[in-house]
Amino acid sequence: MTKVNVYVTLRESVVDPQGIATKEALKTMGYNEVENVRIGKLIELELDGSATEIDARVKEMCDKLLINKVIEDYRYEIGEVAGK
Amino acid sequence: MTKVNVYVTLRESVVDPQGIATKEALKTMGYNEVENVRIGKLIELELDGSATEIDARVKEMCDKLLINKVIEDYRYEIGEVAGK
Amino acid sequence: MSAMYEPNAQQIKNEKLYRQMGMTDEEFERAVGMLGRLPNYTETGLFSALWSEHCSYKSSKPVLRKFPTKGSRVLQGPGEGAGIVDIGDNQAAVFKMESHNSPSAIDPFIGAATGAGGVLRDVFSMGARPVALVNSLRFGDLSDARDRYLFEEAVSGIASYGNIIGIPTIAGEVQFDNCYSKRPLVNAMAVGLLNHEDIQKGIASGVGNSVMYAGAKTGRDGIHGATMSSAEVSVDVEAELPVMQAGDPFLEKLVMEACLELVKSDALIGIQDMGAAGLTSSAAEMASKAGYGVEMNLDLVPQREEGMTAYEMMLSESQERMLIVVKKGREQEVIDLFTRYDIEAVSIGKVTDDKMLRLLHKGELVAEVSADALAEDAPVYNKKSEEPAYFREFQAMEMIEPVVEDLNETLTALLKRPTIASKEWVYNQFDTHARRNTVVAPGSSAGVIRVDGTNKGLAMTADCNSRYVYLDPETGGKIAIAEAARNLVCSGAEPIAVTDCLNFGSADKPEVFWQFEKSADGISDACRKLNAPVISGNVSLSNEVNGVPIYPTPTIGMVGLVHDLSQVTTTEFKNAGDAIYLIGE
Amino acid sequence: MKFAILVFPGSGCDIDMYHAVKDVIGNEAEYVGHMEADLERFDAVLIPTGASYGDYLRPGALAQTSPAIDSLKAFAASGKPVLGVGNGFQILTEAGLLPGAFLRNKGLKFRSGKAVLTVQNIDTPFTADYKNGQQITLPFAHQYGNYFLDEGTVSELKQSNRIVFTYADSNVDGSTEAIAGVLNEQGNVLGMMPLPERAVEEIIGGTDGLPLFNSILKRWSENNVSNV
Ligand SMILES: Nc1ncnc2c1ncn2[C@@H]1O[C@H](COP(=O)(O)OP(=O)(O)O)[C@@H](O)[C@H]1O
Repeated sequence: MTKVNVYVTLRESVVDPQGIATKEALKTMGYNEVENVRIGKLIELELDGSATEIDARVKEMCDKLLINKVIEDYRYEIGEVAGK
Repeated sequence: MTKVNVYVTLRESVVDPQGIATKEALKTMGYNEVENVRIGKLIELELDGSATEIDARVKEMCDKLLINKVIEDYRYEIGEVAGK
Repeated sequence: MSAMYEPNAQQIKNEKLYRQMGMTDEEFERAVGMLGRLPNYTETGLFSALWSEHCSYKSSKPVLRKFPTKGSRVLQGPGEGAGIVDIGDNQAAVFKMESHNSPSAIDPFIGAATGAGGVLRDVFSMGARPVALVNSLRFGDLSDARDRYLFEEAVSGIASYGNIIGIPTIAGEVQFDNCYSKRPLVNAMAVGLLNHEDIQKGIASGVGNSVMYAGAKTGRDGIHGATMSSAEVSVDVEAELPVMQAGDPFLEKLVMEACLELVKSDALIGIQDMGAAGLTSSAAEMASKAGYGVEMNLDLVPQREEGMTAYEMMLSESQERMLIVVKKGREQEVIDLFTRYDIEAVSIGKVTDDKMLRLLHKGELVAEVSADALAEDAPVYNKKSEEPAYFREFQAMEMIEPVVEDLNETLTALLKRPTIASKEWVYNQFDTHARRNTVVAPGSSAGVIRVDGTNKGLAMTADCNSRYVYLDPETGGKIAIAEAARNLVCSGAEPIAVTDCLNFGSADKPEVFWQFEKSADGISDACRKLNAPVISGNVSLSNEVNGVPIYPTPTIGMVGLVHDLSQVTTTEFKNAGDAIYLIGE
Repeated sequence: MKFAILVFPGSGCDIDMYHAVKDVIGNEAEYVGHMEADLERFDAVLIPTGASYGDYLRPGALAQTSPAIDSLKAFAASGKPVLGVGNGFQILTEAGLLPGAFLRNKGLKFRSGKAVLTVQNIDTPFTADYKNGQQITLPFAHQYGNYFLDEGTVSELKQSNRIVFTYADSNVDGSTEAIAGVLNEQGNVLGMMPLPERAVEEIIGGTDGLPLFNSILKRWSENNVSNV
């Protein structure tokens, strides 16, 4: 079993309402050093397959379902083999 | 300016209906090798301060606002200095 | 994970381990007496959960008996998942109010969301399609950050569950007072509609019939939630966080649609939601009500986690699960029905004639307890009741009439109070018009929903002024009923029945118990006068913060029948030049 | 004329749409499940609101794995009218049948209420019964109603007159250019966040949604009369 972490972020040109609200909340709490907050997703996948297979398949899954390219960018990290 | 990535995941014992529904969808699309999907958050912070300051402050922000400890775990990564 | 260490029966007795599960020494002795032997760990868990206040109403039963529960319209009074009243034309309204106070104090979003989810299951398990949600919320002062957080998140939680499952919220109330600081009250009410022939009950009858499980898998969540609901939540909950599960409204929508199809099938014998004390309460209650027994093989229970013990499975409070009894031989039909909705359904046991709840796990008999002992024979306490000193003091005071110097200023000051101010911020977060029958949305005296395909409607409201109840519980109880009835009448409806959620401090305090009794007297009186019986409800005791009880808060949910939708009235002024009358004293 | 109401698991407000078309307007309508691949026998497809697949991952995203999506694409390509409202609009953008994507409301919270819209284009199969520039009031209910378009797409839509409705009173959820409804290039697929099917009876939400359904019917009978 391999673990893959997909990091999904909003594209730079997209305003992030949640990030803005979170930044404001942090400032209200006194964290004035915070300049910017953006909230994305972390999708953790556990799947079977060889390293090259996984690489190709995860890319496909992202393109076809996990990501909406109009607003999102992504990168992923193929992690260690989870012992089972 | 320092960039900090906070990775927020659901605690292991917490069910993730979103992840389950996404896994089912991936299977329908033919990605039968996917055993598990969990969806968490990626919070990107940009903030000022020295390395030790930042470490302490980010931990505080997580504990006080960014994380819901009843259901979530987190870890964070203090990244490179973003040039501005 | 390996099975956890479980003490044996002798250890449980000697080390008084039952106390950790919330049982008193006397209760333990009572259980031993009924069993004729020492209970093992699982059995002790079954007793402690079902004999908790939340499940057994052991301290509130004597008080609840005061309520009028009968009437010409009543088809089902208290005792089932929800009450049912006839509304003519072979149709009936089904409703119930539930508290989710303790979970909401720990995680307001999850607590409130699963509160709405649970009360919806109570309604559709009766065979009714839920048509509207109502809520009643109480929080501490908004100037406190934690209270503000509790308020915001509880509203989001209700919104999220109701909006995703697609049931409109059409009425509710919010009160702010520091007596609820960090100990919010989150009461949710659901109203459904059915045709008389579709009425279901939570019964397990007919020897050999199958006991089936449908819905979400069982995990280790909320174990002993029922006992927790019956205890005071300490404010510093973070120290030892219990595992809570977010609700899954999408799954519940599928379960609901499947169950509403199932109730049309003659294969169905009984159906009940697995609510507080999950599998234990549903199995024991269904068997006990029907006068039968139930035998279940826990190996067959769909499990989310590995290595779960019998104890954990029986006491789990995982959401979105139903227990169903179907005619022998018709199991596959039922499995197929659920499969069409992508829901897992499996046979896990059968109905027996020996009135026992018998549990098998990994080939061993792990529990064998009389279903009646669990569901019916919980101890009943007549708690001590005592008129509080504050009450005598207040009664002795002279009436004072406040002097208002500047009417404008006082009016503005009053309107600014969060309890009085507009609640738009709250109800704009609810999908108030889903499923196209909302005639009056929140913002008027009561919400009104059209009875599909007719010119009739159901009006509903939730009300309680807990300050009044505190000052004079009996009169305050009457006022709560009267206010609810006025809200319905002003909307063009005839009040027909009541559900309630009785939120109080610890019943062990004689002053609190007195408040509880007196307000029940007031409510009963007013209900009799209005011919509006109590058909369902819920009790939530031990609502205290640092030993200080909340104001007594018997929330009233009332439903009225609109005979003709053209008679529905709303509160806003309609035309310039219309005359304004003041009626009453 | 025969309407299909496309139902995905969790589409809770399919009944609103059905009721509007069948009971109020008195037309033929049928629910079509997400596993069904046959849409050809219908004259128009309506995708209701609700929360298909619980709005998990992204609203409208998980519906893409249903077999019905392929038939929906074929149906749209054939030129017959497709209307998606609320979650139905989100499903259409995720399917690539309409441009853009949805972000969480600027105020983050779910919002329901009534919005005043300006009808920007009456030269469509959905809006012929309105007047150009007419202001209409329709209910809405959404948490991801913040419609996002990149600049290039916005100007393309403007040039081809594909912005059908805009928010007239306020655009609090933050939609690009206050857009409330858009058309595809071919002109036969409309997506909108406000809910016309909840405004077809005076007693419920007003009647400003009626002309929309009547427009679809009218266009259909025109075509069918001239085609005979
Ligand atoms: N939590 C809530 N959920 C839904 N509607 C609410 C809620 N709180 C208040 N409302 C609605 O706001 C309106 C005003 O409520 P309230 O201030 O309690 O009115 P009143 O005391 O005059 O009956 C009512 O229509 C009520 O249904």
